[in-house]
Amino acid sequence: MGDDASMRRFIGRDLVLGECPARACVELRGDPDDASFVRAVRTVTDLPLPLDPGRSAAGLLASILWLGPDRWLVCSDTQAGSDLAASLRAALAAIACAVVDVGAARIVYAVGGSNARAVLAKGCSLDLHERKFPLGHCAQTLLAKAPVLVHLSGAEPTFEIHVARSLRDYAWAWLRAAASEYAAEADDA
Amino acid sequence: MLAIIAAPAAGSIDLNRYSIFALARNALSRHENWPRAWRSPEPRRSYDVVIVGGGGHGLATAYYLAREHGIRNVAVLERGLIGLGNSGRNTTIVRSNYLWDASAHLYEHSLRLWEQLAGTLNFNVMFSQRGVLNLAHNPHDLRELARRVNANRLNGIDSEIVSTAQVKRLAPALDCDPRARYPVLGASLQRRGGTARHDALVWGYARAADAAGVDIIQNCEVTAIRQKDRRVVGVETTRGVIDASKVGVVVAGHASVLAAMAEIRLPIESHPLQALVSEPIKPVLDTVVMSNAVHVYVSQSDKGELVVGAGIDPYTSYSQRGSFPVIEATVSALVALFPSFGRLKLMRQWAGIVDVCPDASPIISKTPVRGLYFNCGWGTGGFKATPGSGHVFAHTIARDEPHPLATPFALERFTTGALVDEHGAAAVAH
Amino acid sequence: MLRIACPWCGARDETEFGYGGEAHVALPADAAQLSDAAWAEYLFMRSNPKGRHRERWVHTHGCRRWFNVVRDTTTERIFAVYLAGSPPAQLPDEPA
Amino acid sequence: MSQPKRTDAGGRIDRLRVLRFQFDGRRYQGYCGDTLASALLANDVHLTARSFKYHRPRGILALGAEEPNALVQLEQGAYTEPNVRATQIELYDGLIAHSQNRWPALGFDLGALNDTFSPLLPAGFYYKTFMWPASMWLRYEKAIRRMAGLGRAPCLPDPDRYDRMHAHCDVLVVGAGPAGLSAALSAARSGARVILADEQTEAGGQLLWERYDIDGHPAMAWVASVMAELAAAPEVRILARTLVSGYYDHNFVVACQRFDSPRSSAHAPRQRLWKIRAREVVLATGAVERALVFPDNDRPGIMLAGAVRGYLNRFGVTAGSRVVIATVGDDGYRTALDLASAGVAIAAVLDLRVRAAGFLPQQARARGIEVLTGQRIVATGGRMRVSAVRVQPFAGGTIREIACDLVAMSGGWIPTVHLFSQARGRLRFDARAGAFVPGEAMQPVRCAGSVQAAWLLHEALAQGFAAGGAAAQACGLEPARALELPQVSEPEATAADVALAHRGERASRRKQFVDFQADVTLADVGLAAREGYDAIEHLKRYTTAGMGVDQGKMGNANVVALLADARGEAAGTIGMSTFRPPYQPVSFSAIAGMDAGELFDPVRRTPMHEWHRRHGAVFEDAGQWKRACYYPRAGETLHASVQRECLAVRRGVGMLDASTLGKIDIQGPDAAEFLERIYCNPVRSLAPGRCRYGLMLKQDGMVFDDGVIARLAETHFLLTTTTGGAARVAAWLEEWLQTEWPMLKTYCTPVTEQYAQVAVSGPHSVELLAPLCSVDIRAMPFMSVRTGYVAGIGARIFRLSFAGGLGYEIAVPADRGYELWTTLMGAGERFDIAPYGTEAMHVLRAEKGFIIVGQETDGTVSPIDLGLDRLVRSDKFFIGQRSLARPDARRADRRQLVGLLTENPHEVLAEGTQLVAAPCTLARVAAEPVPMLGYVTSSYFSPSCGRSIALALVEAGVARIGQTLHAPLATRCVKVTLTAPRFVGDSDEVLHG
Ligand SMILES: Cc1cc2nc3c(=O)[nH]c(=O)nc-3n(C[C@H](O)[C@H](O)[C@H](O)COP(=O)(O)OP(=O)(O)OC[C@H]3O[C@@H](n4cnc5c(N)ncnc54)[C@H](O)[C@@H]3O)c2cc1C
Ligand SMILES: NC(=O)c1ccc[n+]([C@@H]2O[C@H](COP(=O)([O-])OP(=O)(O)OC[C@H]3O[C@@H](n4cnc5c(N)ncnc54)[C@H](O)[C@@H]3O)[C@@H](O)[C@H]2O)c1
Ligand SMILES: Cc1cc2nc3c(=O)[nH]c(=O)nc-3n(C[C@H](O)[C@H](O)[C@H](O)COP(=O)(O)O)c2cc1C
Ligand SMILES: [Zn+2]
Repeated sequence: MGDDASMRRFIGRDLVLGECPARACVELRGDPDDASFVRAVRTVTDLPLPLDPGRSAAGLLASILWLGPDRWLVCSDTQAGSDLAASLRAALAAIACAVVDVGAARIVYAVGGSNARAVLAKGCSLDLHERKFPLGHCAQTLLAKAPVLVHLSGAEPTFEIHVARSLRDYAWAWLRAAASEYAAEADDA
Repeated sequence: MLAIIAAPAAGSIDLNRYSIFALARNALSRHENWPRAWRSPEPRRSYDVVIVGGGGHGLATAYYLAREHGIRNVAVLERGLIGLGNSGRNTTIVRSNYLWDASAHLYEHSLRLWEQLAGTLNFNVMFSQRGVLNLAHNPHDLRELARRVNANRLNGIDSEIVSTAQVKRLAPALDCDPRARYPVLGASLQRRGGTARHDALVWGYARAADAAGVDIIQNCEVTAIRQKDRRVVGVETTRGVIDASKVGVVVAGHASVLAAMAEIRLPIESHPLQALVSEPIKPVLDTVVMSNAVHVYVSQSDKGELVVGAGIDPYTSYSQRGSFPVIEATVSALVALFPSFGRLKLMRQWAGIVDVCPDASPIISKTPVRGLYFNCGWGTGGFKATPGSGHVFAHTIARDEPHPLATPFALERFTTGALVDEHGAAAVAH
Repeated sequence: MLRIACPWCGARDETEFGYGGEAHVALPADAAQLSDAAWAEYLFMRSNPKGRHRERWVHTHGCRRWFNVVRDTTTERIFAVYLAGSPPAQLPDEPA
Repeated sequence: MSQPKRTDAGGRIDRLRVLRFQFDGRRYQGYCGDTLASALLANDVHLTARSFKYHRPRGILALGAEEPNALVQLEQGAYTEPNVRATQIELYDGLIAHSQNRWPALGFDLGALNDTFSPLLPAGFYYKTFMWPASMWLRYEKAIRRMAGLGRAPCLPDPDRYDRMHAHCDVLVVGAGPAGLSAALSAARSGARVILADEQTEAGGQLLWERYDIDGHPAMAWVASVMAELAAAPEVRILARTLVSGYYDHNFVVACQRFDSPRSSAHAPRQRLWKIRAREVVLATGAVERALVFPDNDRPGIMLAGAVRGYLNRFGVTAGSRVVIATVGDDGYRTALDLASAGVAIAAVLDLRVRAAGFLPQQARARGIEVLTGQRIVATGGRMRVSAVRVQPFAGGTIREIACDLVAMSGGWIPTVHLFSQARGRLRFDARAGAFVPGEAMQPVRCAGSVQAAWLLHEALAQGFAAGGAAAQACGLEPARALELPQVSEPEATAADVALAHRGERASRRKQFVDFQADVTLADVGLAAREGYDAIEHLKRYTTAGMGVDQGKMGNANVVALLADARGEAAGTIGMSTFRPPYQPVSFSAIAGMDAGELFDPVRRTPMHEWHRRHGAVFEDAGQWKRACYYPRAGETLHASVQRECLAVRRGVGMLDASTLGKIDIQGPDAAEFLERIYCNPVRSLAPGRCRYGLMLKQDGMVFDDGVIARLAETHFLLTTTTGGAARVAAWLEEWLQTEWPMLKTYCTPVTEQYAQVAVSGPHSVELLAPLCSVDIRAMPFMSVRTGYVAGIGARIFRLSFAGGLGYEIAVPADRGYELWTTLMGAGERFDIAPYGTEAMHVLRAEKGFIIVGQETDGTVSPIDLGLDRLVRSDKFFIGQRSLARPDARRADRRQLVGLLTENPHEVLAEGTQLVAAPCTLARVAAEPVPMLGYVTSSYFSPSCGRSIALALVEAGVARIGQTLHAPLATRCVKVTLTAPRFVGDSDEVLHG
């Protein structure tokens, strides 16, 4: 983005908020009962298509998040969005499905640390308890007034919040306000 | 016309008339001798007209039937207590600045009746013409307000556009900072609009209708509508069968339930509409402020509470309760418009069941069943219409033909497509 | 605030959903042939019952799927949730 | 000296931490742990308020939430808060409070004249007077309003921070008294996720001030051990200072937590609203004491007996030095005994019952306290403070006057069933308790303790343990093993005869208050009943009983009982008025939480927003979007800027940020068939690579949205929608696809956010773009689309223009939008390129007669009305088709889109101006309605035409083209001529004017 290209970051008590680098994301639509579809996705991503709500699959090349019964988000840190889309499209050419590049449509904020759940609970009605929202889980919901995709991932479990690019400022302002309670004492409020 | 009909029933003229003198006289007897405001009669076997629903509209209909059409053998049948439906739970905004001619004429008719109503009924309905502001927050709002104000003026309705500075003067607590998230770019103002005391409207009509001979029968739920060859012959109630060759149904949120009893289907959905009051405070707001874009409307009652109205809940319900997110949205909107109200407190919240029509306009109509009339669909905005609605509905029933002002609001419009789409005016409930 | 069990995502707050009115009001196959009255019936007339209501909801802020719900409009109790396109859910205590 | 009424020892206060505070300008001291009320009482201050209607002097009556009198204005300036109960304000150093509803002073209040005139002011007096003359009501009302209300609203925005927090649990326990604590404990020991909420600063409930032993130790030791265990349990959350205010459907419970004094720290919120979804709820909300109804029962110094005991035991405050206790049960004797132990003189215990033979009365007598039975209070004395009571046997006989400075009244207890009732639970009248108690529950909720009229401590503990365990079990958890009920020693006490609470002296002419908050008296209840307002809900509204700040917590029970008496019916048959949230008032700011200020509603910005801002754009709100409206150069007005921007487009080249347009990607073998049904115009015939303008109708045949349909490939489309319609249209498509046509294999994906879109318009657009594009854009036919690169960025290039004339729209991934924009601006310098905003765009499209949905349409306009019937195909099915065949849609006199030219070319009509047949003005409100023929939807000064132009919807407008109509303005009328709705032709030639 031309405006505020600097990555946003905030560190508080047991809390880290940050903006993630852009990543390739493709929205994939298709019929999960169609074995050829599932197989084709696997050949490109080396991952099984998660078929259960809220589940995701992560691998070296990509990760796949369940979005709906016929809808997934395929993300990759290692490929460009258009390449990812192109390889999926090529593999799925003969199958009735849709591959749509949506990488530029979203901003991903990461919320980590032991206060992460408390910060998110200020605007998110999901039960984020670790038994109810375990590592690898993902869900679409609302964070305050922003539609978001929440995904708990990483070696040091971090909530990734995907939000529409146009709401980048809103979501950040909201996260900062929600986090201000955990500001390190010397920090501004 | 209306002044003449103010006289209460013969025989009781002086003793029962309310006035400061009556208060003083009764003070001497420690107020032991005030009569009942309305009788509590046993239902008779038959009436000329049965009105189903003891809300403001039903009682007003009965009153005008008796006073203007000489039909006094009338019963108002109320399922529970009179005035505890929407008439008893609305935010009391009265105005007539509607967009389309048909609505403008109907609501203006009503507003003119309001202006005389305390005298007509000999009951202080506390009609307070303190002005109603509709705020504009963006160019689109401004355009729509201008269109409506111009139309109002040509329809003989007082209405004007006021600037942000004028708005600030009328409602100093409003945040008029141009940097506000929803800046106030101006407003429309109807000075003759305002608020009234909702209970007083119901009790005033009840007392006056009773004095004119109408039987008000509470705790009497209509459970069936009797008909013969598609002609109404009476109703069944929890207090027995009552015969009548004309039945007027005015049950707001329950319209579909009554319609089903007569095998009629209506284009109505019943939704919760919520409202809330703050704790009472000294005067801070002297007009009514409404905003479509942020979805809130507020006035201050004479007792001091801020009376705040919300948008309708999205789903249908008959339970007079709404959902909390609507309260959150409404209260956030209130605080956004009036940041200094933040430390005031919510004292009570409640909901009514509003009868919503696809075009946000009422139904005042004959039905496929002869002698059966429906008056419903007032949705979020029928309190203000109570006198006018009762007046034209009484005419429709008495003459078995729609009052000219009611003609556009017949059920046929859903077949022909000639809707009276007031969504613009009613995008926010009121 | 309602808690609605999306058939896919599970129980979520009402705020994530959109309400779609009465269920099983199907688009008439032969709209062009219908009388104005029959068309009005389809377009506008609703049963709006006091009691059990079969209605449509969509998980707007979740999986975006439409589905049907049986809810009591006097208590807000939800009796059943079933997929869009399936026939009206029959409850055990209801006459078929 | 300071704190004259403080005992030497005892209470849960920290005597080492002295706090200074002010009330009505006077300075006082209290201790940490005090409430404002306890600190005032410690300073022997009873008079704290004036009553709502009669402005009678009022003192502190109660201990907590039920306090009806002692409402104060806390703090000043932006921090001020009206109507706060002194009994619930935790004292802090520097606290400032003022009394309310008095002028000029609490001690001397002119409003008290109302009390003098009160014979004229019975319940509902205002309905009977002020009717004449009608025009005077506004004046009367003004005076009435000034008298009414209590405290004052702040004049400044609330400076504090608030937030809301969602929480989920297995078992929510409300109330941390003995019942709630044992419930939380047993649930926690089963492994449940528990939330325990109590509005008080400390757990313990009544144990904070009652003198019980549990397991042989003072009860608070048990409380401390339970709290320690709960605090250590990983799945338990303890919320102190948290008022549970609302119980909604599906076990959704709202609670408000207070963090500290009104001046909160910079970081922490002042209050937090908890939104709790509980699988099971246990209500252990306790009970509040009932007042007695007797003449002048509202004088300062007349208090609830439990409260008097509470102030003594919890705060070390003796509220009086010579006390009369009036009671209808044994509980009052507890107060007598505790006070006596603290060395306070007990003038007498007045027991309204005929017999008082229980353990506690015996103890009192044994201590030499005089006990009078079968007597009631017939009068009280004292103005600002009670000085004496007169008592008389019920049977009649001599009246005796007893001097005192404190009356402690004990009328039995009222279970706090509010939340249970809010949860739709049915209430049941418990004749033994003389009160309503929880009956059948309608949600997963259980009750325990005195909320169920279980008055004994061991019952409260047992019920709590049982309820907590059962709740955990209902969540599928194993019941905790080895739960042992603690042992309690408590004296037996006979239940109160609550019917006596309101059966005092009926004949007195003095006021006997039943609802202190709303100033409702026994006489008011009688009057309402006589006048026919004799159902509880009517009586409530007629007298306002229960409608005050306390919502009748204390008063309603007596109101109901008195009404039953008046109707000659048994108590309990009358019912209760509806309990509604909140249980206690909650601040609006807490409910709004963080949704305030700039976060009230999200602002959406395009990828190029920063550029616009830096280049001086003035923005306008379009839904949540900020759109650049125009780009004034130094000194330029809106008008000048827009004219310049328009000319740049017509003569050179201009650039518009069109990123906010909705965009939806449609793919699948049936995509064409699907869109064929969605749009009223044909879609299937569109060739790949081509675009078409499309209109969508609602089912009622009225225009819903419009945009461009681009066919990218045989089975791949891209639609644009209006900015405001993006989400609506996407939802609309999904709805049809999923619910009506699931057999159509089509996938819709909203991609509005994925693409930044730039409209490059004007004759030089091609020269500007061609060198930057990887495809030959000159070869692109009008309304076509190609994929390629623009300035090295992967892009879709559309040849189309909403401004009319030559133009292209370039869409690139949003993260490259800024780069594209700046590159094009740079390349455009050669052509004197100008950025243009939405305002210029509106002028340009109006010149060409293009509509804007939402401006030319309002949900009542059909495509035929817009003159777009040529688009509508009759040989296929599409949504809205059938409705266009209804009689009203076919009427010849429908309003139709036309152009307007004013007589004076410099006259720009305001949008929204109405049109009429004969000249008139708006100056005076017309006596007779003037028929309106239509109105102006769009109106601008067109630089291309060199004159004003307008679009309008006019009755049978097409047939009237060429005719003249009139546009009434405030003081004059403008003549307009109807034209076709198009002012500039295909090759930019001016068509009319
Ligand atoms: C929160 C809220 C705010 C509102 N704000 C405004 C406002 O500011 N301005 C405005 O103009 N309007 C407002 N309205 C709308 C207005 O309240 C209603 O349109 C109007 O009061 C309807 O009056 P009514 O007499 O038709 O209905 P009601 O007062 O609801 O009366 C209908 C009666 O019918 C009875 N009934 C139902 N079924 C039966 C049966 N089977 N047998 C016998 N009796 C039956 C009911 O018990 C009820 O008493 C608001 C509504 C609500 C809920
Ligand atoms: N002698 C009598 O006649 C008599 C009468 C009543 C109670 N009692 C005694 O009182 C005790 C009753 O114990 P209990 O646990 O039932 O009640 P309790 O009064 O001890 O505790 C109730 C707790 O609930 C809290 N609470 C109430 N509503 C709340 C809300 N909406 N939000 C948050 N907190 C709320 C209160 O602050 C209080 O701390 C027993 O010891 C009993 O013996 C005796
Ligand atoms: C205009 C208006 C003002 C109100 N003011 C108060 C008030 O001051 N105090 C109060 O407790 N309730 C007030 N209410 C709410 C009523 O108590 C009641 O909640 C409402 O009429 C709905 O009835 P219900 O709660 O019994 O269902 C008011 C209602 C209306 C319509
Ligand atoms: Zn879902």
